[in-house]
Amino acid sequence: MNFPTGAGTDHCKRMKLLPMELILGEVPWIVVLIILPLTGGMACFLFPTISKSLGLLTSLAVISCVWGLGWQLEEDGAQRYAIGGWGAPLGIDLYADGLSLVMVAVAALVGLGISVYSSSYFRRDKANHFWPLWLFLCGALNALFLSSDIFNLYVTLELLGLTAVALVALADGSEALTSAMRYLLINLMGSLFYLLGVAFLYHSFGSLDIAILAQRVEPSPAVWAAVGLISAGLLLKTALFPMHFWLPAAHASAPAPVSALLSALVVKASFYILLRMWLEIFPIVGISFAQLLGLLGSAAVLWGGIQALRQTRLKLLVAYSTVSQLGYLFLAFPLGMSIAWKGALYMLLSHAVAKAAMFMAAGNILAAGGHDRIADLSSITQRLPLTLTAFSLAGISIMGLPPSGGFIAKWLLLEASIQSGQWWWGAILLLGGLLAAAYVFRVVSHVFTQAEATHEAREVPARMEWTALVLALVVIFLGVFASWPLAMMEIGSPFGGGS
Amino acid sequence: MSYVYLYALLGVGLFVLGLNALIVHAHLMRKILAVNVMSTGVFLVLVALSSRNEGILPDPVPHAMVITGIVVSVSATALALILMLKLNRATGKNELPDRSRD
Amino acid sequence: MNGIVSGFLLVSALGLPLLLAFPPLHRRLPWPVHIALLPAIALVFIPVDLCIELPWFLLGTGLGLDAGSRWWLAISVMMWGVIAIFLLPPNGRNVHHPLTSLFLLSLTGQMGAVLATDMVSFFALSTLMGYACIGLLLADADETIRRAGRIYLVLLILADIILFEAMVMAEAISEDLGFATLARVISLSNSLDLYLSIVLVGFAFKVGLWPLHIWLPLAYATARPATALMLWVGPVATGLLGVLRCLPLGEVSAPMPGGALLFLGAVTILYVIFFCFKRAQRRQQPAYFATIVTGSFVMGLGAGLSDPALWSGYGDLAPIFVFTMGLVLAIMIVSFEWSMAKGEISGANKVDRTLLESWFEAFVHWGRRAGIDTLPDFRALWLARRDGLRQKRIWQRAFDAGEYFLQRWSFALTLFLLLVIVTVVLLFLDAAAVL
Amino acid sequence: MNWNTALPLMVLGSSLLPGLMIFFLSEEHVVARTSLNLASAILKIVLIGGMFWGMLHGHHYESRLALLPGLDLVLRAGPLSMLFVLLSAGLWLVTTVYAIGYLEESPYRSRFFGFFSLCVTATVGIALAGNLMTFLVFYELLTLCTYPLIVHRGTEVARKAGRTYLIYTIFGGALLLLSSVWLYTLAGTLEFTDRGFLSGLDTSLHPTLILIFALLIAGLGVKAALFPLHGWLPLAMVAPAPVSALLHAVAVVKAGAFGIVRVVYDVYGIEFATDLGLTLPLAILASATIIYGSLRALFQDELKRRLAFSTVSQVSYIVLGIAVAGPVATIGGLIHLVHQGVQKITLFFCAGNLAETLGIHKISEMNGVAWRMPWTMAAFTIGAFGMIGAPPLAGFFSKWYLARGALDAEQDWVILILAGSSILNAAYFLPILYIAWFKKPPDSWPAERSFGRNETSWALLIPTVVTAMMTLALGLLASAPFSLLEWASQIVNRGFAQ
Repeated sequence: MNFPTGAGTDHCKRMKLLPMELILGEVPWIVVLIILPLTGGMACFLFPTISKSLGLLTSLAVISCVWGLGWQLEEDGAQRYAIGGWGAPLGIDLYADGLSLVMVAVAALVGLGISVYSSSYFRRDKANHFWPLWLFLCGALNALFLSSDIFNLYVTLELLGLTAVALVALADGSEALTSAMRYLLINLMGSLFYLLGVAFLYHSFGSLDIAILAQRVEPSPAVWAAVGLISAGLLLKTALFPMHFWLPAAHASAPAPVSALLSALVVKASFYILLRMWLEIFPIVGISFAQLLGLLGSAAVLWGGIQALRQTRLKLLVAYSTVSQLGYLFLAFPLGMSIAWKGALYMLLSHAVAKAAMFMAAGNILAAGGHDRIADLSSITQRLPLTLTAFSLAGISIMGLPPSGGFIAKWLLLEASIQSGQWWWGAILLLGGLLAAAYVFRVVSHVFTQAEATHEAREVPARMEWTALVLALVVIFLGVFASWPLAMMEIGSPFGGGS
Repeated sequence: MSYVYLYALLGVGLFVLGLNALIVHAHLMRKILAVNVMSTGVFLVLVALSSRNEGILPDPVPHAMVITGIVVSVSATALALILMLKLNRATGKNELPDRSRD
Repeated sequence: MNGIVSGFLLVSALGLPLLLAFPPLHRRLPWPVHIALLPAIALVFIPVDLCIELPWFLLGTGLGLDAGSRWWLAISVMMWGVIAIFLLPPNGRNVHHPLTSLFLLSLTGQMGAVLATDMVSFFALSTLMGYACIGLLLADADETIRRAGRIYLVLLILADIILFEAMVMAEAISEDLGFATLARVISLSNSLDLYLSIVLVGFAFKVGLWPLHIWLPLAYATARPATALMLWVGPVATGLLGVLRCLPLGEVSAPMPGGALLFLGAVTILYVIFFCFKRAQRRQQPAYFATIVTGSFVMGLGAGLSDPALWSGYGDLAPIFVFTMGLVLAIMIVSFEWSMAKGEISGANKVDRTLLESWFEAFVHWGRRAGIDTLPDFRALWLARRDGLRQKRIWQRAFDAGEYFLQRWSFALTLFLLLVIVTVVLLFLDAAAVL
Repeated sequence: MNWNTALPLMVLGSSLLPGLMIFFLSEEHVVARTSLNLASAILKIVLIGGMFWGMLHGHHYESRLALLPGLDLVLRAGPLSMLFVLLSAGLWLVTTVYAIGYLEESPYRSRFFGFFSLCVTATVGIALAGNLMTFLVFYELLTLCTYPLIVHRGTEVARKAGRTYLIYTIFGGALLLLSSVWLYTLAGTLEFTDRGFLSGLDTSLHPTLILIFALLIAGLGVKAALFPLHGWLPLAMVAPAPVSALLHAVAVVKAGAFGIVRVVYDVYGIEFATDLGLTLPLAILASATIIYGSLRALFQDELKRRLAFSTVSQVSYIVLGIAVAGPVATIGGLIHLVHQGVQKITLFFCAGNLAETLGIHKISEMNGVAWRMPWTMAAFTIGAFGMIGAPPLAGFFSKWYLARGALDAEQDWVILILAGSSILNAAYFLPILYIAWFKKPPDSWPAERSFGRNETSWALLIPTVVTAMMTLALGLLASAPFSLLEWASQIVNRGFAQ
């Protein structure tokens, strides 16, 4: 995919449209992106014997659909699609701009990785459950990122939550079931808060469409209550400190691809809704709330980092690292400038890819050694050089060191914090980086310790190792070829003006 | 007009009651029921607020929303019950243990 | 005499000894030192002034030979030739001994110092000579001489550093360190006095003038006459040559430094006569005679510095004076060495540490004991303390407890509700502020 | 893409790609690995030679990659970059040969050489970086690539050293990031320019600029081992000898020092920095480091630790030369960048030879070792005298220009620092020479390995002798055409307005 920065360059392209490009331009990729994984999920459910190939095929197809959507957006700018021809306010609209495109793209990319990884990870019986659930989740994600209707967002959020819970419960054992149960209750509660807020908003302005709401919205007590409820519900689902309590257990006890999925994509979905609302509907909100979010974000960065350092198990460490990294996303709210949003979005993007790679690496280690106690990693890690390379490369991004997506994100956020004169957010950013370095190297240093092999290591399929590595490499490339994703975000200028 | 808000307030009250139960009670069945009560509260709010302008027919959209919500809530409850049963089978308890300190 | 031959001769006067200093090359030669001296001997007997430019060498330099330096070259050739006969084993069979190499290196330095036409190359080559001489002293079996070598090493380092400053100053003043123009430019500068004092102090360290002479008696105490003479013709005579080159003699009248030099020279002579000759064994006499020569030369310099007219009168005689004295010394050595060819060299005797040495050792000792690395070791020290560890544990416990509470269902959800309330309140407050 | 944009990338790629390929070679493929290593090292030198030739003929080499709006990754060949590139590429070749001999038959060689190549890639990137952002990218990359080399042995001590190294360098990197972003928001560019790009800023920003300068120096000073930030360097000595050599001579400490040169010259501009009153504190800091490092070196018995503290002291000469803020002193600083590298790499090679051949790690074990290993110790002697600054070796000229520059800039106190440091240098190097040459050798060495008639393996000896010869040549041929000195003078002329 190549997204030139200038919008005026496409004019001449239009003059010599090939049939192929005509098709690309005409197909409603937005709808296909939602229907395809759902259909795929149904098919997997109906034909469990070929579910693996169906799943992989669907993931590939989704990626090519994203490419098609990207092409369309690049040609025509932001897209609005009325389902069944019924436009807003009565019908449901789908909307895609740069922000959605980036989210869909990262979901497709990480999704493909997860599909490839899972195709070797799950045994037959689990796979039969996994594939339909995963494809439904994929569809829910796409629907969520492409909806422009706040009630539709609720539905997709619920679908996402339920499939995610079911996926967590795939790992047997009381620990996984407990955390799945807790995760489910939290999910439901968060969604209900959100829904209550939606009810208030609808009552006040009589529309569910984000664009229409954005025009009509004006300050009133009902709106404040709605903003409070919606934000709280979404923050709970995004696991912002101090509401992260459900996350480490759920992410750590799930099967490896599911952990990757949860950390990389699912928590980002609720963040996306919050971001979307903040940009479109909440501009009326005052600065104190933004400062509160920044404050909680900083607390998350530090607390998550320290807790990650305190962990004795690898998967918990990675899960707490997610808590810490999610905090970065909220530093953009008090800054509120275009580059800050871009920085946060870039952080989201690179964290998604990096964290998926990290959880996969952790899964490989667990699969090879039968445990993930950090203190005893030395003997396992030396037999999995690819996995550890993946972990380290992803760690570079988590630490925010160049060249990686995390570095670019940090640079943008830091620039915004200095430009706006709120340097303390920048300080948090740097401190978080130091903490991240501390916990990443706590693991990586084991690679170099010479240890006797204490017990038999099980074979890890090469596909699982390579998937983690490829995702980790992607995040490194995100640090070198940053101009493409950044240009992608610009489509439809979701963050307002250029600066 | 006023009774509309009465219903809405009632809905909010249900929501808060459910929330309280969700927080306070340890037994999973009660928690699941609490979530159901909460959702009922929200639906009540939605339906109550659907008549926004006096004299005119109520807005149909919230009703559609409530129906969708009920479907979601039913499936969520089903999932929760299954999970509870599995948990019971695995641990023998119907409660969520707070994570013990390592 | 064309340029190529003269250039070849000049370069090989330095290059041949340097090349032969390489052990595999001289190991099988019968008389390596004397072979190395051949180009220099040829230069002594060619009665023309020679000069070549070597702009790529060091900071851009040249080698040259004029009437004055011919005398110095002559005495160097003579002395080194004589010393080599007595000091070195006949054909350097001894593989594990650096004597010949060090000897040839000193020789290189000496030749270079004599032929150098600017300050930097003079400095570089005389330093080479100095360190090589110290190597010769240190390689000696006798502990006293080795001690002398170590002391001289310290003095030489100090001297070099001081002369380094003098040189930097001279370049800052004149932009050109060629001896040809240096004296004139320096004499016109207003920091002349500073320059003179630095140069004089520096060379005083090198040549062993009175208060800085300590190493000489030590070395002379047990050394063979040949070694002692080597010390004279090496470091001391080269030092004198350096003074001669670096001072603007005949250009300025500087009574103060000149007087100081006169005084120091006189003291050195008196010191030798009254304190050394009295106790000296016969075989040490050439060495002390050499020191007297130094003293008188320094007196001459002092006189020349205070009165330029005087210097222009006898300045040209200085090299001849040194040459004559050198000749006398050479004869003395030959006779002494021959007369005591069967004499015994006193064995190594245990000597007390000098003050400087013990200070240095104490310093290093205490430095080692006190040596705490700034950050890492402080940290290690900190952590090693039990208190520090406990402190750390308290923090860890606080974090663990915090996370434990946050993970409790009721606590976490209460916090959550609090957040909702805070959010709504904040929104109200903001709105109120706007209104 | 034509040659002028491709060449800097190729220079970078000539060690990056082989480095990545080496990771995938199994341990047994010694021949393939060795030839890949040597071929890439030689190829790099050839490419750099080509670039140098092109520059002399008026070509400009620059590659750009758009990274952020308004900020590119830039690789550009300028005189200053070429100085550092040539140093790193040249010494890399030598060190590779050495490392091949040193690590013979030890485990994890593929990993080692892979990171070794990446490390040089990062160094070359630092050298060629055309703006502060690119510099930062490679600077951090260097941190990441050197960590595996430091902990290569995998012992507890090594891990601790690695951890300390990371604590210091990651912290430094964070400061550098902060200050780069800050500068970018103020100036809107980070492109290195002759005489800096900040002098046009409003005077009200000057206090901020001073603060940023302090942050930058703190960030770079960690790697350059400036006084209170040097703690990691002596600990990093647990690494294998070639790594120490590379770390001290080319890669890490030099990256820091080079960064300081860049900041003072191409970010602030020397005149502007002097106007802001920044150079004097920097000079004082450098002087303190020089004296402190030498003093600490005096107290070490472990050979490599003594050399490490010597590095702490010597690298600050570079900083001092810059901070004295005169053209001549700057020449001194720049040539010391190379001189120190060549000399210190010789010394570390020697230390490695002693450790590998005889198992000697401490100075007190070195009695008479020169007669067992004459070539090694001859090289050591040359390196040590160079460090002391004895003429006609390379180190003398560094000190010469520093002293001259100090006089020119009317900062006479610097001469006292130089004199003091020379005395201390002599005090910690000459006893080693004395012990090695003039003391009686013991009956047996701690752990002797036999190499037949040779004193040690050829792969260890040849690089050592070659770098010792370079030390000699850099001194003797200081004024030859195309010499380092001429080059440095050219660089300096661009940095000063007059």
